[in-house]
Amino acid sequence: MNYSVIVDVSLRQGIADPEGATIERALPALGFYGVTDVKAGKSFRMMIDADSEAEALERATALAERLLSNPVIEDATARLSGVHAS
Amino acid sequence: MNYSVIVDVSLRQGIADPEGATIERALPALGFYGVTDVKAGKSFRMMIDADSEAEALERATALAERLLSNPVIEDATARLSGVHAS
Amino acid sequence: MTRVGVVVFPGSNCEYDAASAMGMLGATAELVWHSTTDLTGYDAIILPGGFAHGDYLRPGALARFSPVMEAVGRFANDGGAVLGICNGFQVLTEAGLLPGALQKNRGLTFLCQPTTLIVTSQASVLTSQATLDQELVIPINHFSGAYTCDDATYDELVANDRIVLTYKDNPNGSRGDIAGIANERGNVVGLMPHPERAMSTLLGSDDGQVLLKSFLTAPVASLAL
Amino acid sequence: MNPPASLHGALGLSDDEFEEIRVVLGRDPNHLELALFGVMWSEHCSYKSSRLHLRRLPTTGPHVLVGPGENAGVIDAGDGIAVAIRIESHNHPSAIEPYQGAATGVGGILRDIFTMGARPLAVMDPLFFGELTDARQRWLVEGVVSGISGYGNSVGVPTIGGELTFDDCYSSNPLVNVLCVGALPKERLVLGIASGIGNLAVLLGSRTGRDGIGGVSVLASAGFSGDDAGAGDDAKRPSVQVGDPYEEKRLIEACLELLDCGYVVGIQDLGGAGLVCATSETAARGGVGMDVDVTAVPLREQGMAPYEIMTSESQERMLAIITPENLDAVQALCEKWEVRASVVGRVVEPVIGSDGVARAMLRIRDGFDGEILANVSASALADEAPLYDRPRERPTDLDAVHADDPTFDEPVGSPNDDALDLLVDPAWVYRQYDSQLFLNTVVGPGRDAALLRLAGPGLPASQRGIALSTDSNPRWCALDPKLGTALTVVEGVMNLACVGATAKAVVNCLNFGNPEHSEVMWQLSESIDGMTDACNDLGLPVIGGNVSLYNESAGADIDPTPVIGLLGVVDELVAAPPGWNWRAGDSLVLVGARHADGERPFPLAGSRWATRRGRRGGTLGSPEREALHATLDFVTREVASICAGGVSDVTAVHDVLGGGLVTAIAEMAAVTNIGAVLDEFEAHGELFSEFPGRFVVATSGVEAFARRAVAAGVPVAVLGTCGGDALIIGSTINLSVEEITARREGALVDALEATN
Ligand SMILES: Nc1ncnc2c1ncn2[C@@H]1O[C@H](COP(=O)(O)OP(=O)(O)O)[C@@H](O)[C@H]1O
Ligand SMILES: [Mg+2]
Repeated sequence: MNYSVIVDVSLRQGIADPEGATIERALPALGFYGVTDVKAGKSFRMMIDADSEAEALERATALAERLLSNPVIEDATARLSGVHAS
Repeated sequence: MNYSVIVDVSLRQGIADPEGATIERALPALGFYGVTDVKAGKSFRMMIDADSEAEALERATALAERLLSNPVIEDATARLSGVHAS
Repeated sequence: MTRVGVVVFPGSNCEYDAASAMGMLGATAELVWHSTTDLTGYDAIILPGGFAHGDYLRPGALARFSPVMEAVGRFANDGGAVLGICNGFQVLTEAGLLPGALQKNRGLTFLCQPTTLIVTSQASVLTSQATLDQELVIPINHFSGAYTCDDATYDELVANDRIVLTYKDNPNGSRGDIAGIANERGNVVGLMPHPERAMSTLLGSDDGQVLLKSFLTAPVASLAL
Repeated sequence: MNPPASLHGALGLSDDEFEEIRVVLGRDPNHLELALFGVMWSEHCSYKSSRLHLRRLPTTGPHVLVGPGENAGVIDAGDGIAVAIRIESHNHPSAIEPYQGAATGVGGILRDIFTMGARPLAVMDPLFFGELTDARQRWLVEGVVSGISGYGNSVGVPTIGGELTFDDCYSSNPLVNVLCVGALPKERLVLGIASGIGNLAVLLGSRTGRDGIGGVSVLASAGFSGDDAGAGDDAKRPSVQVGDPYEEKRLIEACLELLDCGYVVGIQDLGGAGLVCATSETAARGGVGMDVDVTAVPLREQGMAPYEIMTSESQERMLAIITPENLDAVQALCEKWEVRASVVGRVVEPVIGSDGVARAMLRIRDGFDGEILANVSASALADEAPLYDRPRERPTDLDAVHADDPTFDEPVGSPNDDALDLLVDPAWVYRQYDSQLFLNTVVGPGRDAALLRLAGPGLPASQRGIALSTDSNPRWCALDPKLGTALTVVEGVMNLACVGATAKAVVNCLNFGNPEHSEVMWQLSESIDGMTDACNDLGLPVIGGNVSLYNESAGADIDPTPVIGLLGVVDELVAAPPGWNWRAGDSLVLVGARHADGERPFPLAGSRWATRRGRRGGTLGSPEREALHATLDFVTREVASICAGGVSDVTAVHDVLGGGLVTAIAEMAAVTNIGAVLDEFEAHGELFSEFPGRFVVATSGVEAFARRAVAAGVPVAVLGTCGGDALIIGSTINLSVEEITARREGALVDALEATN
């Protein structure tokens, strides 16, 4: 089976996020109000060939932590994407 | 009401994704097999102060299309994140 | 004497270099802060290299909303000569003053190195005095310099002679080896390489002079358009 | 390490230090005060193990405007221009998060420079990693290099050189040093001094978060557990700092404009130990007290405790001392640059103690007129950390190591292969750096020394140039830290000579192991003596430096790694120096004493050639003094005359150092893409011997050149003739230029692209 998986990578709590903060500062000037706590993150979509959802997720999680993020500053979570499932 | 929103930005179909391709190439060496179609994207989390889910989503979508993505190469979608709702 | 406005966004860093290159060629350059809304009195405008607004989000994505950009748009519509160098090119595409977009380099690393450019069109304020097929050694200095656009746009650029400079040896994966393009009228030009860094053999090359000299004679030329 | 029993122990303070604090205060410290002492008396901030020894360095000279002790050293470069220079290490943060560790290292060194009123004009980055056969090392290299690239390019300061060394002793403790040079109109020089009772301390830049809380003592002053994912590292993780080059860029422009406007009486960067360091140092230097209102510090996170606010290492912050009258103007200017500016402190009278002595006190308060949370002598924090004369002991096995000299090894294997093995082109690294911004870079990375026009926004016009070089020879220093360090200073001066620059000042970054190991303290002391000898002999002042200790993994100390930064001046720079590109038909000449001093003509101990074959013993060779001085002066003069626009028969110049004579010539052949035919060398050892004092010069007029050399008392030997498409040395070396170029350019890239 081929599972479509999305890995979200975001900065850990308390770690400074200059990009998010800069975007947030710019919003009012662009006419966007009432938007706060902007955080910039990365996401990776991929197809994983596995026998079960559980296995697909498990391998995605391992990949997320070993390659797609640095646990020192980032949290990574993997989720199955119903939308793109094949 | 304060809604927690996530905007996902991904490269449009047919636009080269060297980042995704590079990751995909590196995987077998790291012992990850059966992973294909790796695509690198961005995600932005934010709190939006709005009167309704619908309004929050509508404003997030406007933000996603006008600022957070470049329509020449990227698609953007906004979603409410149950998880982080406040 | 030609008066050139060099737009400074917070995070720009090539403004002094662009200004000194203009000075070398006998023009007066003035730094124009990004909050400016009126560009009357300038004969030409340069958007210099650097990292406007830190390049956060995407290069040029936040800069395009700076107040000065509306004025730059009007200046361009009136036929004024506008040159976007590197980050300035990225700003011009984000602002829609030039088509396409600039993506991360093919190799996913920043590249600072000399490149050989080929003049592929004289129909622009940057290349009017260069000769067709002339080779120019000019450095690049960017992370996101891979020019990208859809087929329709590319065909249109080719058909209307709007690709003004190409790389002899494509360093970053740009579509069609594109290093610089112009708008329909040829008065707005963007390029990733840095002609202002190629003004003197003491620093390695003076091949940038022919381009910036063309640009300085442009005010006259563009009125003729 | 078993967990410390006491709070002061947990804060990195020994029992004796705790007692010392009680004596200083005349009472028990409260927790906040203890935390302040904990960070200020850490090795990283107080130099408590090294300061006694650093005092031996020569630091003065007629052109020295500011010596060690300030944020950066400053010399008078002429034409009304002062040049500021500083080098720092960011080793341990880079081991944990290579991108941010390196990025924040760049940010920190820039602040040291513009704190002096200087505009940062160039950065250099000496880097040391384990062998690239290890995947983690490749991850570290890519992370560190992209961190320097990402921050340095964005903040708008060119990176014009550095070093790149691979050795297993760095495998879990990479070294990331960063040097920055800046320039300012001489009269604008400012110091980090608080003065003027009633003046205000304004915090500029980023909001304060829990970045690097205790980072100084935890990250910089603690050794590492061998395995990189060890629990020890986990504990350190939350204190990783993220750099924001965009904030720093605005901060640079805002601060330089504040100084231009004369709004600032003193200014100090916030680095290690954050606000407590900046406030106590400025107060101590000025002999005035300082009241700090913790509630006035803009925060990024809620619920931060006063000790967190005072010791946070959040990046991109400065502390400016201004007069109250200028506050509005300062705030308006900062608004333009979108830089946050908040009054967090007040300069106050020193307090007369019961003993009748006036003390400059740092008082941390809850609101300017609120409760006093901490009340300690500023100089006690900043200057009065206990100094240690830690036990020093020459390693017992050193004699055995010295006895095992590779110099007389029977040459096995093919010299051609050995020569190719030593070639590495660092271009993959420096191509990722903007090395040209400001239109000053006459010689960029990839040659012997970098050479810049001495020009920049706001500087008086000048035809001068400044040259920079960073050098290190851990293998030499492992064999003999004293001579190894001395010869490394000589290497730097040689690098400068190649671009026609006269050396003016030295900065150094002393990367060593655990100072609690007596051998390491011996190495450190010897290294400082060696630097002192060389600087005295060459008439060079040491105007700044940095000491990084506890560079070890699983108890194994790194090789002693003093990094020497050289700053030189070219009086008239209107033409580029010759560089490495010779022309077909030129004669190749070896300039300088052909043989090392003493009975071994071509010593190989500590050479890259010997090290590659695992032969790490022996004793170093060095040049004969008179010949060395004559050679340095001669080469400098020859090249300087070319820089000044003179005509010359000299077409190429390169120093003979790492990898030896064959490496120097192969590098020149590679960049020129023209070969050369040389007579047989005197001995196999001459191919690879690295003793300093020799240059390879290509000349189109060998007789004239030789006459000038002899007249200057400089030995010369004609080696051969340039031309052809191969490098041929007698019957020993025969390599096509094509092969040399391919191996040299491929070495680093191929190693990085390995996939094991
Ligand atoms: N990490 C680096 N960053 C920038 N430039 C570097 C780096 N490492 C080496 N270089 C440049 O490459 C050239 C060769 O470096 P190196 O091998 O250390 O030379 P040498 O042995 O002569 O000191 C020098 O010009 C140096 O500045
Ligand atoms: Mg060097």
